[in-house]
Order: sequence, then C-alpha cells, then structure tokens
Amino acid sequence: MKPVSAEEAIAMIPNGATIMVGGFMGVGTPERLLDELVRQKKCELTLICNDAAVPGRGVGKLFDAALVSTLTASHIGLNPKAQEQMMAKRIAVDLVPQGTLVERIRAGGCGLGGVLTPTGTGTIVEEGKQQIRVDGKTFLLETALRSDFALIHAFLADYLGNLSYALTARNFNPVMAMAADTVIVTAEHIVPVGVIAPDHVVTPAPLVDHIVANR
Amino acid sequence: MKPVSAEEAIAMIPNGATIMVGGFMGVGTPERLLDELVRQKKCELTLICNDAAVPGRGVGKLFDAALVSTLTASHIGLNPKAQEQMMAKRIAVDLVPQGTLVERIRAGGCGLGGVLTPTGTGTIVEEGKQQIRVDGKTFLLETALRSDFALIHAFLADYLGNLSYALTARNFNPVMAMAADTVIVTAEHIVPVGVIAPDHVVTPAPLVDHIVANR
Amino acid sequence: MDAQTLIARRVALELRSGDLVNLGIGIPTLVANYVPPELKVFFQSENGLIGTGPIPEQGMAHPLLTDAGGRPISALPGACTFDSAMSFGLIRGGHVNVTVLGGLQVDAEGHLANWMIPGKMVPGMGGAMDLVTGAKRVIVAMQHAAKGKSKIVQKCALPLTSSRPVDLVVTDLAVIGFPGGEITLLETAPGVSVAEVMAVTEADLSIPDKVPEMQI
Amino acid sequence: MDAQTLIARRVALELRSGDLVNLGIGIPTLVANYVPPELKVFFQSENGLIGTGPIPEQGMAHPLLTDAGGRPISALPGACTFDSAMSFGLIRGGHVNVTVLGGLQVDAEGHLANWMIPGKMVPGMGGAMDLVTGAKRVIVAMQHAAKGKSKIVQKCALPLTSSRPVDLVVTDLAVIGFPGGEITLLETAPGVSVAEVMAVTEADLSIPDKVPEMQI
Repeated sequence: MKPVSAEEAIAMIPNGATIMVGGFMGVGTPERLLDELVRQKKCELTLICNDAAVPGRGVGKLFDAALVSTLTASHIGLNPKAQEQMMAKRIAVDLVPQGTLVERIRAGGCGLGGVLTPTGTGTIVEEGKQQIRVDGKTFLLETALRSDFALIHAFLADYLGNLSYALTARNFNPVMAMAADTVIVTAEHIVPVGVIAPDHVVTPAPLVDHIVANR
Repeated sequence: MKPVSAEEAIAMIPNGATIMVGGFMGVGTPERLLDELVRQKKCELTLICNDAAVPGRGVGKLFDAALVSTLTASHIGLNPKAQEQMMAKRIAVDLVPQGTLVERIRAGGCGLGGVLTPTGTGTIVEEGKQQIRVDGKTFLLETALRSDFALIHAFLADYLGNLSYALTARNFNPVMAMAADTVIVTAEHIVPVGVIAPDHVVTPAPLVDHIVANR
Repeated sequence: MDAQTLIARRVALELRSGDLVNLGIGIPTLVANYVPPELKVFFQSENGLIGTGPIPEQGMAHPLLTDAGGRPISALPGACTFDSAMSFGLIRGGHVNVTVLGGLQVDAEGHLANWMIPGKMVPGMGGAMDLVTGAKRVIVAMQHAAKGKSKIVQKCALPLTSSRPVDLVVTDLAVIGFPGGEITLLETAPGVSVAEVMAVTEADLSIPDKVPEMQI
Repeated sequence: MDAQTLIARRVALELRSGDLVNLGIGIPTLVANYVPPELKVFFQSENGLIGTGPIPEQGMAHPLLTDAGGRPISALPGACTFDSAMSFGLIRGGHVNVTVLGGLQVDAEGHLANWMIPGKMVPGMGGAMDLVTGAKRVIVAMQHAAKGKSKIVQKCALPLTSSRPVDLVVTDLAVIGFPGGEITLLETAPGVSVAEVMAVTEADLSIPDKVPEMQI
C-alpha cells in the first residue's frame, strides 16, 4: 500500500461525516490528521472518541475550531471549550460509560447486535434503552457503534498496513480500526514489511485502508 | 508467584468440575496438565474447548480416558472417539459456532450478559434461544460461559504471571484466561519478570492463579 | 484437468488484490494454488493467522504454526497472528472479503447446508456458520452431484449453515449465481452443455439466453 | 496528618498482596504512596496499563506512557499494556479486586454518586460507572462533609454512579461499611468521637456497641 499525504487522506472525508478518533486524553491520537481536518475546515462532524482531550491537543483542536456537531464520549471534563459548547447546546453530547463505549465500538467492528451490560442499570444511563433479562439478571442493551471513518495512530505501520502500538497510546485505536468503513492511519514509523513480528501485530493489515506518509 | 508442580495444580480440580482448555486441534494446549488429569483420573468433567482434537493429543486424551461427561465445542469431527461417545450418549455435546463460542467465553470473562449474534438465526442453532430485535434486525442471545478452571498454555510466562503466546498457539487461551475462577498455566519457557516487554504481554499477570513449573 | 482443479481455478478468478480470504477445507484449500503471485491476497486461517503461505519444506515446520486442521503451514512476510476472538471478529465483522467453502447442498434460495447429516455425520459447524453469516461474499466450491444426486437442490433437506444466502456456487459443471434472488446458471464448464447441467440439477435453474463457458 | 493523608493511609490498609487495584483521581491516587513495598499490589491505569509506577524523574518521561489524565507515569518491571477493550474487560469482568474512588455523595443503601451535578458539572462518567459496577470491592475515599454539608446522606440527591452498593467508605472522620445491608460506623478517626461523627452525618448510621479508632 503506497502511503498517501495527509491532505489526500482528509480530502476523502465529507462535511457531516461520522468519525472515530483514537486516543486517550490526546495520547495515541493522529495529531496530523486532526490538524489537516482543521485546515480543510471539515465541519458538522459526528465525533466518537473516548474524551474531548484539552484545548489545543488531540480532538481538542476540533472543538477549538468548532467543527463538531455531535459527540459521543465518556468524559469531557478536562476540555472547558467542549463543556461550554455542550452547555450552549451548540453540540449534542452523548455521554457513555467508558467500558460501554469501547464495547459498543467493538460490537460494531465484530458484527455483534449490541452489548448486554449491567453498567448503567438503575442510573440515568438506562433511560430509553431496552433491558434484557438473562438468568434472572438485568442488563442494558447498548447498541453497536460504527463510523464512516476511523482516524488511527499507531507506533509502527508496515507497508501492508499491519499496525502495532506503544504503551498507553494503544487505547481505543485497535477497536476503532475494526468499526469504520474507511480506516486512515498515521504512525510514528512506517517500516518495511516483515519488520513487525507476526505475534506483535495488533491490527492486521486488511483492516487498514490508507497509511499517511511521514514527511 | 512460585511455580507449582503439575501434580499439585491438578489436585485442586475436583471430579465434576467445569474446565476450559486452550488450544486448537491440540496446538497451544497444556499437554502436561491433560496428562496429569488422566493420571489422577479426574472424571465427570464438563469440558469447554474449541474442538475435540484427535485421539492421543490435546483434549483428545480426555476422551481416550473417558473422563468427559459434557462437552461444549465447535467441532469434534476429527476425533472418532469423541464422536462415538456422543453417538452412544455417553457424553452430552453442545455444538456451538466457533465465533459464538469464543465470544460467549469472552462475555463470561468481561462481565457481559451474553452475546447478540446473527450467526445461527434461521438454523437449528437458534432452538430454545431468546431472539432480540435491534434496529430491525434479529439476533440470537447466546449466554456467557464461565468455568471453575481454565487450563492455559503460553509460550512465555514470567514469575508474576504475565503471558505471551506464539503464532497459532494463541487461539482460545487469552479469552479462557479471563473466564475461569482459577487459571492454571503451563508455558514453553518461564522467564524472569521484565523479560516480556509490556506491549507484548497478552494475558496480564493478575489473571493468572498458578504457573506450573517446567521440569 | 480434473474436477477439483477446474473448480479451484475458476474460484481463484473471483479474488481481487487486497482481499482478505478464508478458505475452507477440501476443494477450497486448493484455490490458493491458482492465485497469480501478482495478486496480493491475504489468506486467513481461522485458528489465528493472516498471511498463510505454502506447506513448509521438510525440516522447516514449527509445531506452533499450523492451519485450522492442525497441519504445519508457513507464514509469509507481513503475516500476523491473533487470538480466536480477533479471528472471528474479522469474520463476523464483515472484514473477510471472500470465503470459499465446501457444500453438501445449496438450494434455490441460495441457502447452504454443509455441516451435518443428521444421525450420520455430526462433526460440528466449526467456523462455517460464522463465515457464511459474516463474510462479505460467500462462494461455495463443490462437486455438482454426489453419488448421482444433485447437490444443487430446490430446498435443502439438510440443516442449514446460515439463513444468509451464498453469493456464488462453482462446481465441476457450472457457475451458479443468484441475481435478483433467482438461482441462475451463469457459466458452464468447458465442453459441458446447458442441457447437461440442467439434467443433473434438481433446482429450477433460471437459464439466460446466453450462457458463456468458464474462462480458465 | 492532614485529612487526605489520613484517608489515603487508611485505605491502603485494605489492599492485599496480589490485588489488582484501580485508583480514581484525587485522594484515591494518593493511596499508592502508602502501600508498603513488600505488598505486591498491581495498580491499573484504565487507559491501558497494569504496573504503574511513580511519576518519572525529570527527563525520563515518555509521551506515550501516561495515566488516565494524560500525565507521564512510569511502568514497573513486569508491567503490561493493553487496549481499552481489555482494560474494561478486566474492570467489568470482576478481575479488579479493589477500586478506590472519590465521591460526591454516598447514601444509606451504599449507593454512590460521583460523576455529575445536574446543570453545573457534567464532565461525563469516564470509567467510574464500570468500576463501581464491575470491581470486586468498591471503596470510596472522600471528605466526610463539603462546605458543612454531609456527603454521607440518607438518599443520594445526585444521579447515581451505579445501582451496585459500595463496600466501604473512608473519610477524614470515619470508616463506614454496610454489614447486612445496613450503613454502619465501623471506625472513627483518631481523636474523633462517635458523637462528632454522628453530628456531621446525615444518614442514619447504625452504631455498634464498640467503635474502634482507625489504626494507621
């Protein structure tokens, strides 16, 4: 797979697209793709990610530029701009327990019909959701999540598209790489095929659509 | 964690226990633990594993010794003894699609209430199961699976209990290591703490209860 | 060319560069032999590998690198391994572009039966139900008839593998598809006439005006 | 000893060798400082790490090794990393022996509210709902009162974090548990009388005949 430029990769994304962005408080986030989203002013985005990061960092840049119209995340408390936009109802925010969020994305990527979880039962999270009884216990049915695009950041990518991640920068990236129609990847290093040992590949190459060249 | 002997490890398992055994056609199976199960004649076992392997190999040894009373697996076609015992109704066999089986075990290990899958709808697999509609599609509710013991085979184990696996010997081992009350592990090599890089650990140490010493 | 080779060669023509492909046991396994090397196809082995290569040379096998039947295989550069949860996440999540499976029966609605003969052969479905339900495209590769009986039937008598219809059936006599949901003869094998196919097919095949011959 | 240190030291006494422990932000984070080194506790950071160590020395941090707040941390020998699916598989699957979390309110039924104040503070629940629902043992570490108002209430006014009751509450004044489902004063802080605790507690505490003082 021949790497593309960040400009070409982001040009594929239309306004109004649903995007998943890997990262946890900006760690393991494809910063270059976010910079390019801002430069190309892709707006009315539906964003699915763990958190809103902080202004100036990671997905925080998308709130700085007011590009997000809908956000699904587990935590936005450390980004005052995202909070402000939510309170002013300029963005619709769906707050989801972090484990439920990652499992919903995994369900979307793995062809499952949803997630049955006790998390959220008896709290405001259960509102409007199907409840399913299994063996005398009650579970919420949380629906599967998918997106048009996933923007992924890896530590190593090879030219086939195999990915490995480093330390706590792995987080949501591997599940999101399974749950989007088009998967766009940046990596700290793009390496020749065979450099990543088979046992150390976390995201198999066939899941990746585009690798963005390092400059 | 101080490694125990295979004798001590298997002595913990009572007759009639439910055990999960890692491996796929005998690859990635803790052979020494199975040999010891046979030596100690642990019987009336409820066995959860991918397949019945072949006579003389992997879980096949448990059928050779007629120790199994109930089997949950996806495929037993290459073990004539298991087939024979099933046909003679000496063992109760629940055949489960392989993807459903691994996902049910994962659900058991991850605290989920079950699995919603389209696999099996409209076939005899759906008999007796709840069907759940989500967004106009029908899914089978497949229940979570757990066991009293999981017998796991890793490539590397460190003395804390961190595990990594090699090549196609990984298979069901990582999910089973999450879904049992007691997890007993053999490994090709038991290595000092720190030898397995953090990014290469597949099963975190706190999941492992006992490591069996190599002789 | 024998029947199995013919089927495998014809199926190989369905694969595209970049495809993630899962081959079942039997005839489907042979398909890998007929994929031109310039076509970069990823072959998955559901026991936990993408990038399966040929059977290793004598003395170069490893007991922990095997196919789904437990036999030694090799891994190509760029191969990757994973656990069964990931393997079936790929299969059930629609990431497998093409699966090629053997069949006992395929019926007029495209339903496949390939995993049991009640009272006789109950090996278990292994990954077949997941593959047929989850793969983007399902191709059945099988003999047209067994012991003189058509395997292309009007309605499957054997237990189904999935309620999801297959996309293509390639036999030693014909290529059969389901355009508009109708079971249709798409191609005949070299030297086989439309009449001959119809004679050995139980299902009511729709026959277009022009039925080309397989190009292999 | 200040209130936070007192709470953290008392909570630390609850941890056992081999425990997998998840500490929330705020006071709970301090607990790690008071675990004796001979106790082999695994600390999880829910962003994907087991084996968190102290804040790294200046010049020895790495931007890809952080805690759940995005701040640099270190990893001890034998640490391991994983994705968020595994991280919450551990949490929701009951593999976390103890979680220590901050609280806004805990009520007489043991219900915890710690993630939002409607109309005022809506940061999101992060991992808190999963931790309270899934961990084997839930300990709340918080001040007994805020701005003169008891945080140990008869019934939570704030939205609950989980319908699953917590196991233990450690404050600067008391240790409170729920034996037999009844909210009970288990220990008082050094120099604090039972009457003083009762005076600043809204919930109807059950008071055993003998209430020992925290041993820290």
